[in-house]
Amino acid sequence: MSEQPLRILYFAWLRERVGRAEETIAFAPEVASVAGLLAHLRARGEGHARAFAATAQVRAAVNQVFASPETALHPGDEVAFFPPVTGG
Amino acid sequence: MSEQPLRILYFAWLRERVGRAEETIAFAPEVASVAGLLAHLRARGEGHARAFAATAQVRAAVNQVFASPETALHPGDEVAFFPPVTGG
Amino acid sequence: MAEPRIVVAPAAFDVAGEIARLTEGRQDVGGIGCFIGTVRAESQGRAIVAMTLEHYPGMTEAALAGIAAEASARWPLLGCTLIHRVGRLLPGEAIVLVLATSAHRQAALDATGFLIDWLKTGAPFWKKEHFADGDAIWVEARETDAAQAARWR
Amino acid sequence: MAEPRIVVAPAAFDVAGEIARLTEGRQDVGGIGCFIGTVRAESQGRAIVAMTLEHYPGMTEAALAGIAAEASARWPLLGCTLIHRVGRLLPGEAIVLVLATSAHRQAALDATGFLIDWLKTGAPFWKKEHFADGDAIWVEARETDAAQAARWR
Repeated sequence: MSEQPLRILYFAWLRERVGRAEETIAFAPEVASVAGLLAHLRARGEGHARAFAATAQVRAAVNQVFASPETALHPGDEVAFFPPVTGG
Repeated sequence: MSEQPLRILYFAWLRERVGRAEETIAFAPEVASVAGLLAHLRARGEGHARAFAATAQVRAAVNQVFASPETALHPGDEVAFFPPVTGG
Repeated sequence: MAEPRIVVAPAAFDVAGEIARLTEGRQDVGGIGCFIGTVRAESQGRAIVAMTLEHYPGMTEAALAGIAAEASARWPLLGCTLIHRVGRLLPGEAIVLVLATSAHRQAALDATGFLIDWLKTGAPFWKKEHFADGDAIWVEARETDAAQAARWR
Repeated sequence: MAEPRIVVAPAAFDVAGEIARLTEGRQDVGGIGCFIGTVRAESQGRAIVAMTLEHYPGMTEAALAGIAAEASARWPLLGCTLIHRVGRLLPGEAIVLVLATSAHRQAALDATGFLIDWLKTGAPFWKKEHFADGDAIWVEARETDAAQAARWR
Protein backbone atom coordinates (compact mmCIF):
# COMPACT_ATOMS: atom_id res chain seq x y z
CA MET A 1 0.00 0.00 0.00
CA SER A 2 1.47 3.35 -1.01
CA GLU A 3 0.46 6.26 1.24
CA GLN A 4 0.22 9.84 0.02
CA PRO A 5 3.35 11.86 0.80
CA LEU A 6 3.48 15.03 2.91
CA ARG A 7 3.58 18.26 0.94
CA ILE A 8 6.05 20.69 2.53
CA LEU A 9 6.03 24.45 1.89
CA TYR A 10 8.65 27.01 2.95
CA PHE A 11 8.24 30.76 3.24
CA ALA A 12 10.48 33.82 3.66
CA TRP A 13 14.03 33.07 4.88
CA LEU A 14 13.21 29.40 5.43
CA ARG A 15 12.45 29.15 1.70
CA GLU A 16 15.68 30.96 0.86
CA ARG A 17 17.83 28.79 3.13
CA VAL A 18 16.27 25.49 2.07
CA GLY A 19 16.68 26.65 -1.51
CA ARG A 20 13.18 25.73 -2.64
CA ALA A 21 9.57 26.74 -2.00
CA GLU A 22 8.13 23.25 -1.90
CA GLU A 23 8.95 19.55 -1.75
CA THR A 24 7.31 16.24 -0.89
CA ILE A 25 8.37 13.78 1.81
CA ALA A 26 7.23 10.18 2.08
CA PHE A 27 4.96 9.68 5.07
CA ALA A 28 6.49 7.52 7.83
CA PRO A 29 5.98 7.05 11.60
CA GLU A 30 8.95 9.31 12.48
CA VAL A 31 7.33 12.26 10.63
CA ALA A 32 3.89 11.77 12.21
CA SER A 33 4.14 15.08 14.14
CA VAL A 34 5.36 18.58 13.29
CA ALA A 35 8.34 18.17 15.64
CA GLY A 36 9.22 14.79 14.12
CA LEU A 37 9.03 16.19 10.60
CA LEU A 38 11.18 19.17 11.59
CA ALA A 39 13.90 16.90 13.00
CA HIS A 40 13.76 14.77 9.87
CA LEU A 41 14.05 17.79 7.57
CA ARG A 42 16.92 19.31 9.54
CA ALA A 43 19.00 16.21 8.75
CA ARG A 44 18.12 16.35 5.06
CA GLY A 45 20.97 18.60 3.87
CA GLU A 46 23.03 21.69 4.50
CA GLY A 47 20.37 24.21 3.45
CA HIS A 48 17.75 22.46 5.54
CA ALA A 49 20.10 22.38 8.53
CA ARG A 50 20.67 26.14 8.16
CA ALA A 51 16.96 26.83 7.77
CA PHE A 52 15.99 24.87 10.87
CA ALA A 53 18.96 25.83 13.08
CA ALA A 54 17.02 28.44 15.09
CA THR A 55 13.97 26.36 15.97
CA ALA A 56 12.63 29.14 18.19
CA GLN A 57 12.22 31.25 15.03
CA VAL A 58 10.30 28.56 13.13
CA ARG A 59 6.51 28.42 12.98
CA ALA A 60 4.33 25.84 11.25
CA ALA A 61 0.89 25.38 9.77
CA VAL A 62 -0.80 22.07 8.96
CA ASN A 63 -3.37 22.18 6.18
CA GLN A 64 -3.25 25.98 6.40
CA VAL A 65 -4.00 26.21 10.12
CA PHE A 66 -1.36 27.38 12.62
CA ALA A 67 0.11 24.31 14.35
CA SER A 68 2.33 23.47 17.33
CA PRO A 69 5.25 21.00 17.48
CA GLU A 70 2.89 18.38 18.95
CA THR A 71 0.39 18.62 16.09
CA ALA A 72 -0.08 15.18 14.51
CA LEU A 73 0.49 14.67 10.79
CA HIS A 74 -1.31 12.35 8.42
CA PRO A 75 -0.61 11.15 4.89
CA GLY A 76 -1.40 13.84 2.33
CA ASP A 77 -1.13 16.73 4.80
CA GLU A 78 0.18 20.11 3.65
CA VAL A 79 2.78 21.32 6.17
CA ALA A 80 4.22 24.83 5.93
CA PHE A 81 7.26 26.20 7.79
CA PHE A 82 7.87 29.93 8.12
CA PRO A 83 9.25 32.58 10.48
CA PRO A 84 6.96 34.49 12.86
CA VAL A 85 4.67 36.59 10.68
CA THR A 86 5.55 40.25 10.07
CA GLY A 87 2.71 41.34 7.81
CA GLY A 88 1.32 44.75 7.04
CA MET B 1 -20.54 108.87 25.19
CA SER B 2 -22.16 106.16 23.08
CA GLU B 3 -20.87 102.66 23.76
CA GLN B 4 -20.87 99.90 21.17
CA PRO B 5 -23.90 97.63 21.55
CA LEU B 6 -23.77 93.88 22.16
CA ARG B 7 -24.31 91.73 19.07
CA ILE B 8 -26.56 88.78 19.92
CA LEU B 9 -26.78 85.62 17.78
CA TYR B 10 -29.27 82.75 18.12
CA PHE B 11 -28.93 79.22 16.77
CA ALA B 12 -31.15 76.18 16.25
CA TRP B 13 -34.42 76.22 18.23
CA LEU B 14 -33.40 79.37 20.10
CA ARG B 15 -33.27 81.14 16.73
CA GLU B 16 -36.64 79.71 15.76
CA ARG B 17 -38.32 80.68 19.04
CA VAL B 18 -36.87 84.18 19.20
CA GLY B 19 -37.87 84.57 15.55
CA ARG B 20 -34.57 86.00 14.34
CA ALA B 21 -30.95 84.98 13.92
CA GLU B 22 -29.39 88.16 15.21
CA GLU B 23 -30.08 91.43 17.01
CA THR B 24 -28.24 94.19 18.87
CA ILE B 25 -28.77 95.27 22.47
CA ALA B 26 -27.47 98.48 24.00
CA PHE B 27 -24.75 97.80 26.53
CA ALA B 28 -25.73 98.56 30.15
CA PRO B 29 -24.60 97.48 33.63
CA GLU B 30 -27.45 94.94 33.96
CA VAL B 31 -26.25 93.08 30.84
CA ALA B 32 -22.58 93.02 31.89
CA SER B 33 -22.62 89.21 32.30
CA VAL B 34 -24.06 86.32 30.31
CA ALA B 35 -26.59 85.59 33.08
CA GLY B 36 -27.60 89.27 33.23
CA LEU B 37 -28.04 89.44 29.46
CA LEU B 38 -30.08 86.24 29.47
CA ALA B 39 -32.47 87.63 32.13
CA HIS B 40 -32.78 90.85 30.16
CA LEU B 41 -33.53 89.03 26.90
CA ARG B 42 -36.08 86.73 28.51
CA ALA B 43 -38.16 89.80 29.41
CA ARG B 44 -37.93 91.23 25.89
CA GLY B 45 -41.00 89.54 24.38
CA GLU B 46 -43.03 86.41 24.00
CA GLY B 47 -40.66 84.62 21.61
CA HIS B 48 -37.67 85.47 23.78
CA ALA B 49 -39.50 84.23 26.87
CA ARG B 50 -40.24 80.93 25.09
CA ALA B 51 -36.65 80.62 23.86
CA PHE B 52 -35.13 81.18 27.29
CA ALA B 53 -37.72 79.27 29.34
CA ALA B 54 -35.57 76.15 29.75
CA THR B 55 -32.36 77.81 30.91
CA ALA B 56 -30.75 74.41 31.54
CA GLN B 57 -30.91 73.81 27.79
CA VAL B 58 -29.25 77.10 26.87
CA ARG B 59 -25.54 77.45 26.20
CA ALA B 60 -23.59 80.58 25.34
CA ALA B 61 -20.42 81.75 23.66
CA VAL B 62 -18.80 85.13 24.00
CA ASN B 63 -16.73 86.29 21.05
CA GLN B 64 -16.91 82.74 19.70
CA VAL B 65 -15.58 81.03 22.83
CA PHE B 66 -17.82 78.84 25.01
CA ALA B 67 -18.87 80.86 28.06
CA SER B 68 -20.56 80.34 31.44
CA PRO B 69 -23.36 82.39 33.07
CA GLU B 70 -20.70 84.28 35.07
CA THR B 71 -18.70 85.35 32.02
CA ALA B 72 -18.40 89.15 31.95
CA LEU B 73 -19.54 91.11 28.88
CA HIS B 74 -18.11 94.27 27.43
CA PRO B 75 -19.32 96.77 24.85
CA GLY B 76 -19.02 95.38 21.32
CA ASP B 77 -18.99 91.73 22.40
CA GLU B 78 -20.56 89.08 20.19
CA VAL B 79 -22.75 86.84 22.38
CA ALA B 80 -24.32 83.68 20.97
CA PHE B 81 -27.06 81.57 22.57
CA PHE B 82 -27.73 77.99 21.43
CA PRO B 83 -28.77 74.56 22.68
CA PRO B 84 -26.19 71.93 23.67
CA VAL B 85 -24.35 70.99 20.47
CA THR B 86 -25.44 67.87 18.58
CA GLY B 87 -23.05 67.91 15.65
CA GLY B 88 -21.89 65.18 13.35
CA MET C 1 2.63 68.72 11.54
CA ALA C 2 1.50 70.64 8.51
CA GLU C 3 -1.34 73.11 9.05
CA PRO C 4 -4.53 71.08 9.61
CA ARG C 5 -7.07 71.30 6.82
CA ILE C 6 -10.47 72.47 8.13
CA VAL C 7 -13.54 72.73 5.92
CA VAL C 8 -17.10 73.54 7.02
CA ALA C 9 -19.32 73.80 3.94
CA PRO C 10 -22.41 72.36 2.25
CA ALA C 11 -20.46 70.62 -0.55
CA ALA C 12 -19.81 66.88 -0.67
CA PHE C 13 -16.18 65.89 -0.07
CA ASP C 14 -13.81 63.70 -2.08
CA VAL C 15 -12.27 61.13 0.27
CA ALA C 16 -9.62 59.89 -2.18
CA GLY C 17 -8.60 63.45 -3.03
CA GLU C 18 -8.37 64.35 0.66
CA ILE C 19 -6.20 61.28 1.39
CA ALA C 20 -3.95 62.20 -1.55
CA ARG C 21 -3.49 65.72 -0.13
CA LEU C 22 -2.04 64.23 3.06
CA THR C 23 0.11 61.54 1.46
CA GLU C 24 1.13 62.44 -2.08
CA GLY C 25 4.84 62.94 -2.61
CA ARG C 26 5.78 61.93 0.91
CA GLN C 27 7.33 58.73 2.25
CA ASP C 28 7.20 59.29 6.00
CA VAL C 29 3.53 58.37 6.49
CA GLY C 30 3.02 54.87 7.80
CA GLY C 31 -0.67 54.96 8.56
CA ILE C 32 -3.76 56.93 7.66
CA GLY C 33 -6.64 56.81 10.11
CA CYS C 34 -9.96 57.74 8.58
CA PHE C 35 -13.55 58.02 9.71
CA ILE C 36 -16.53 58.97 7.56
CA GLY C 37 -19.88 59.67 9.16
CA THR C 38 -22.98 59.12 7.04
CA VAL C 39 -26.64 60.06 7.46
CA ARG C 40 -28.81 57.11 8.47
CA ALA C 41 -32.43 56.87 7.34
CA GLU C 42 -33.52 56.12 10.88
CA SER C 43 -33.18 57.92 14.18
CA GLN C 44 -34.35 56.42 17.46
CA GLY C 45 -36.80 54.19 15.68
CA ARG C 46 -38.28 56.84 13.36
CA ALA C 47 -37.66 57.08 9.61
CA ILE C 48 -36.06 60.35 8.58
CA VAL C 49 -36.13 61.85 5.09
CA ALA C 50 -33.49 64.54 5.60
CA MET C 51 -31.34 66.27 8.17
CA THR C 52 -30.34 69.92 8.45
CA LEU C 53 -27.02 70.87 10.01
CA GLU C 54 -26.69 74.39 11.36
CA HIS C 55 -23.37 75.83 12.53
CA TYR C 56 -21.88 79.01 13.93
CA PRO C 57 -19.77 80.42 11.09
CA GLY C 58 -16.39 81.51 12.38
CA MET C 59 -16.66 79.83 15.77
CA THR C 60 -17.13 76.39 14.22
CA GLU C 61 -14.03 76.60 12.04
CA ALA C 62 -12.00 78.00 14.95
CA ALA C 63 -13.20 75.18 17.23
CA LEU C 64 -12.27 72.54 14.64
CA ALA C 65 -8.82 74.08 14.19
CA GLY C 66 -8.42 74.10 17.97
CA ILE C 67 -9.24 70.41 18.37
CA ALA C 68 -6.92 69.51 15.48
CA ALA C 69 -4.14 71.39 17.29
CA GLU C 70 -4.94 69.49 20.49
CA ALA C 71 -4.78 66.15 18.64
CA SER C 72 -1.39 67.15 17.23
CA ALA C 73 -0.17 67.93 20.70
CA ARG C 74 -1.29 64.52 21.99
CA TRP C 75 -0.12 62.33 19.10
CA PRO C 76 2.80 62.65 16.66
CA LEU C 77 0.64 63.45 13.65
CA LEU C 78 2.02 64.27 10.22
CA GLY C 79 -1.27 65.66 8.96
CA CYS C 80 -4.91 66.10 9.89
CA THR C 81 -8.06 66.93 7.94
CA LEU C 82 -11.51 67.72 9.34
CA ILE C 83 -14.39 68.29 6.95
CA HIS C 84 -17.93 68.79 8.17
CA ARG C 85 -20.86 69.44 5.89
CA VAL C 86 -23.71 71.80 6.81
CA GLY C 87 -27.14 72.49 5.38
CA ARG C 88 -29.66 69.91 4.21
CA LEU C 89 -28.39 66.33 3.87
CA LEU C 90 -30.14 63.16 2.75
CA PRO C 91 -29.91 59.61 4.14
CA GLY C 92 -26.89 57.82 2.70
CA GLU C 93 -24.89 61.03 2.28
CA ALA C 94 -21.50 61.47 3.93
CA ILE C 95 -21.57 64.25 6.50
CA VAL C 96 -18.19 64.29 8.24
CA LEU C 97 -14.63 63.23 7.40
CA VAL C 98 -11.71 62.82 9.78
CA LEU C 99 -8.22 61.99 8.52
CA ALA C 100 -5.08 61.69 10.64
CA THR C 101 -1.69 60.56 9.37
CA SER C 102 1.29 59.42 11.37
CA ALA C 103 4.44 57.33 11.01
CA HIS C 104 2.73 54.58 13.02
CA ARG C 105 -0.76 53.18 13.03
CA GLN C 106 -1.71 53.57 16.67
CA ALA C 107 -1.25 57.34 16.74
CA ALA C 108 -3.24 57.73 13.53
CA LEU C 109 -6.10 55.57 14.81
CA ASP C 110 -6.21 57.04 18.31
CA ALA C 111 -6.23 60.60 16.95
CA THR C 112 -9.02 59.67 14.52
CA GLY C 113 -11.14 58.30 17.38
CA PHE C 114 -10.45 61.34 19.55
CA LEU C 115 -11.35 63.77 16.78
CA ILE C 116 -14.62 62.12 15.77
CA ASP C 117 -15.72 61.80 19.40
CA TRP C 118 -15.17 65.52 19.82
CA LEU C 119 -16.84 66.43 16.52
CA LYS C 120 -19.91 64.49 17.62
CA THR C 121 -20.07 66.15 21.03
CA GLY C 122 -18.12 69.39 21.31
CA ALA C 123 -18.29 71.07 17.93
CA PRO C 124 -20.80 73.90 17.43
CA PHE C 125 -23.24 72.08 15.13
CA TRP C 126 -26.97 71.61 15.62
CA LYS C 127 -28.89 68.90 13.89
CA LYS C 128 -32.55 68.96 12.86
CA GLU C 129 -34.18 65.76 11.71
CA HIS C 130 -36.99 65.81 9.16
CA PHE C 131 -39.46 62.93 9.35
CA ALA C 132 -41.59 61.38 6.64
CA ASP C 133 -44.79 62.83 8.16
CA GLY C 134 -43.50 66.41 7.80
CA ASP C 135 -42.52 66.70 11.44
CA ALA C 136 -39.05 68.12 12.15
CA ILE C 137 -37.25 68.22 15.49
CA TRP C 138 -33.96 69.51 16.79
CA VAL C 139 -31.90 66.59 18.07
CA GLU C 140 -31.15 66.71 21.78
CA ALA C 141 -27.57 66.21 23.00
CA ARG C 142 -27.07 62.58 23.92
CA GLU C 143 -25.63 61.45 27.24
CA THR C 144 -23.73 58.59 25.61
CA ASP C 145 -21.98 60.97 23.25
CA ALA C 146 -20.88 63.18 26.11
CA ALA C 147 -19.68 60.12 28.05
CA GLN C 148 -17.74 59.02 24.98
CA ALA C 149 -15.92 62.32 24.69
CA ALA C 150 -15.27 62.37 28.46
CA ARG C 151 -13.03 59.31 28.03
CA TRP C 152 -10.44 61.66 26.55
CA ARG C 153 -10.46 64.28 29.29
CA MET D 1 -23.27 41.44 7.89
CA ALA D 2 -22.71 40.94 4.19
CA GLU D 3 -19.91 38.56 3.22
CA PRO D 4 -16.61 40.31 4.06
CA ARG D 5 -14.56 41.34 1.05
CA ILE D 6 -11.05 39.85 1.23
CA VAL D 7 -8.37 40.61 -1.38
CA VAL D 8 -4.71 39.54 -1.28
CA ALA D 9 -3.05 40.63 -4.52
CA PRO D 10 -0.21 42.74 -5.96
CA ALA D 11 -2.51 45.38 -7.46
CA ALA D 12 -3.04 48.83 -5.93
CA PHE D 13 -6.49 49.37 -4.42
CA ASP D 14 -9.07 52.12 -4.95
CA VAL D 15 -10.11 53.47 -1.55
CA ALA D 16 -13.08 55.49 -2.83
CA GLY D 17 -14.35 52.54 -4.86
CA GLU D 18 -14.03 50.23 -1.89
CA ILE D 19 -15.93 52.64 0.36
CA ALA D 20 -18.65 52.94 -2.28
CA ARG D 21 -19.00 49.12 -2.37
CA LEU D 22 -19.86 49.14 1.34
CA THR D 23 -22.14 52.16 1.34
CA GLU D 24 -23.76 52.75 -2.04
CA GLY D 25 -27.52 52.37 -2.14
CA ARG D 26 -27.85 51.83 1.59
CA GLN D 27 -29.04 54.14 4.32
CA ASP D 28 -28.35 52.13 7.46
CA VAL D 29 -24.61 52.89 7.68
CA GLY D 30 -23.79 55.59 10.21
CA GLY D 31 -20.02 55.32 10.26
CA ILE D 32 -17.17 54.01 8.16
CA GLY D 33 -13.93 53.22 9.97
CA CYS D 34 -10.94 53.10 7.68
CA PHE D 35 -7.22 52.50 8.01
CA ILE D 36 -4.67 52.62 5.21
CA GLY D 37 -1.12 51.43 5.83
CA THR D 38 1.60 52.89 3.64
CA VAL D 39 5.25 51.98 3.04
CA ARG D 40 7.66 54.31 4.80
CA ALA D 41 11.05 55.13 3.31
CA GLU D 42 12.73 54.40 6.63
CA SER D 43 12.86 51.39 8.89
CA GLN D 44 14.57 51.46 12.28
CA GLY D 45 16.79 54.30 11.19
CA ARG D 46 17.78 52.89 7.79
CA ALA D 47 16.56 54.16 4.42
CA ILE D 48 14.71 51.54 2.42
CA VAL D 49 14.16 51.61 -1.35
CA ALA D 50 11.55 48.86 -1.54
CA MET D 51 9.75 46.16 0.41
CA THR D 52 8.69 42.69 -0.66
CA LEU D 53 5.63 41.08 0.89
CA GLU D 54 5.39 37.30 0.72
CA HIS D 55 2.25 35.41 1.72
CA TYR D 56 0.88 31.89 1.91
CA PRO D 57 -1.71 31.67 -0.88
CA GLY D 58 -4.87 30.05 0.39
CA MET D 59 -4.00 30.22 4.06
CA THR D 60 -3.66 34.00 4.01
CA GLU D 61 -7.08 34.60 2.46
CA ALA D 62 -8.66 32.07 4.85
CA ALA D 63 -6.99 33.73 7.84
CA LEU D 64 -8.24 37.18 6.75
CA ALA D 65 -11.77 35.85 6.27
CA GLY D 66 -11.54 34.28 9.72
CA ILE D 67 -10.56 37.51 11.46
CA ALA D 68 -13.27 39.43 9.59
CA ALA D 69 -15.78 36.89 10.90
CA GLU D 70 -14.41 37.34 14.42
CA ALA D 71 -14.74 41.14 14.14
CA SER D 72 -18.35 40.70 13.00
CA ALA D 73 -19.02 38.53 16.01
CA ARG D 74 -17.57 41.16 18.37
CA TRP D 75 -19.12 44.28 16.85
CA PRO D 76 -22.41 44.89 15.01
CA LEU D 77 -20.79 45.46 11.62
CA LEU D 78 -22.73 46.05 8.43
CA GLY D 79 -19.73 45.41 6.20
CA CYS D 80 -16.01 44.75 6.28
CA THR D 81 -13.24 44.90 3.68
CA LEU D 82 -9.65 43.71 4.07
CA ILE D 83 -7.21 44.28 1.23
CA HIS D 84 -3.54 43.43 1.55
CA ARG D 85 -1.05 43.87 -1.24
CA VAL D 86 1.81 41.43 -1.83
CA GLY D 87 4.96 41.49 -3.96
CA ARG D 88 7.35 44.41 -4.36
CA LEU D 89 6.17 47.76 -3.01
CA LEU D 90 7.82 51.18 -3.02
CA PRO D 91 7.94 53.83 -0.29
CA GLY D 92 4.82 55.95 -0.37
CA GLU D 93 2.66 53.14 -1.73
CA ALA D 94 -0.44 51.96 0.12
CA ILE D 95 -0.06 48.38 1.29
CA VAL D 96 -3.11 47.52 3.39
CA LEU D 97 -6.71 48.73 3.64
CA VAL D 98 -9.20 48.03 6.42
CA LEU D 99 -12.81 49.19 6.20
CA ALA D 100 -15.56 48.50 8.71
CA THR D 101 -19.07 49.93 8.56
CA SER D 102 -21.65 50.04 11.31
CA ALA D 103 -24.75 51.98 12.32
CA HIS D 104 -22.65 53.72 14.99
CA ARG D 105 -19.16 55.12 14.99
CA GLN D 106 -17.64 53.32 17.96
CA ALA D 107 -18.22 49.83 16.57
CA ALA D 108 -16.78 50.86 13.20
CA LEU D 109 -13.69 52.41 14.78
CA ASP D 110 -13.06 49.64 17.31
CA ALA D 111 -13.37 46.94 14.65
CA THR D 112 -10.98 48.87 12.39
CA GLY D 113 -8.39 49.02 15.17
CA PHE D 114 -8.82 45.35 16.02
CA LEU D 115 -8.47 44.28 12.38
CA ILE D 116 -5.35 46.32 11.62
CA ASP D 117 -3.67 45.16 14.84
CA TRP D 118 -4.29 41.57 13.81
CA LEU D 119 -3.21 42.14 10.20
CA LYS D 120 0.08 43.57 11.48
CA THR D 121 0.71 40.66 13.84
CA GLY D 122 -1.28 37.53 13.08
CA ALA D 123 -1.72 37.37 9.33
CA PRO D 124 0.58 35.09 7.32
CA PHE D 125 2.68 37.77 5.62
CA TRP D 126 6.45 38.12 5.65
CA LYS D 127 8.17 41.37 4.89
CA LYS D 128 11.60 41.83 3.33
CA GLU D 129 13.14 45.28 3.35
CA HIS D 130 15.50 46.37 0.58
CA PHE D 131 18.09 48.99 1.51
CA ALA D 132 19.81 51.58 -0.65
CA ASP D 133 23.15 49.72 -0.38
CA GLY D 134 21.68 46.57 -1.95
CA ASP D 135 21.29 44.80 1.37
CA ALA D 136 17.93 43.09 2.00
CA ILE D 137 16.69 41.59 5.23
CA TRP D 138 13.60 39.79 6.44
CA VAL D 139 11.91 41.86 9.11
CA GLU D 140 11.74 40.20 12.52
CA ALA D 141 8.44 40.07 14.38
CA ARG D 142 8.21 42.98 16.77
CA GLU D 143 7.37 42.61 20.45
CA THR D 144 5.34 45.83 20.45
CA ASP D 145 3.14 44.57 17.64
CA ALA D 146 2.42 41.35 19.49
CA ALA D 147 1.65 43.31 22.67
CA GLN D 148 -0.71 45.53 20.68
CA ALA D 149 -2.67 42.57 19.35
CA ALA D 150 -2.73 40.97 22.81
CA ARG D 151 -4.91 43.87 24.02
CA TRP D 152 -7.76 42.25 22.13
CA ARG D 153 -7.42 38.73 23.55
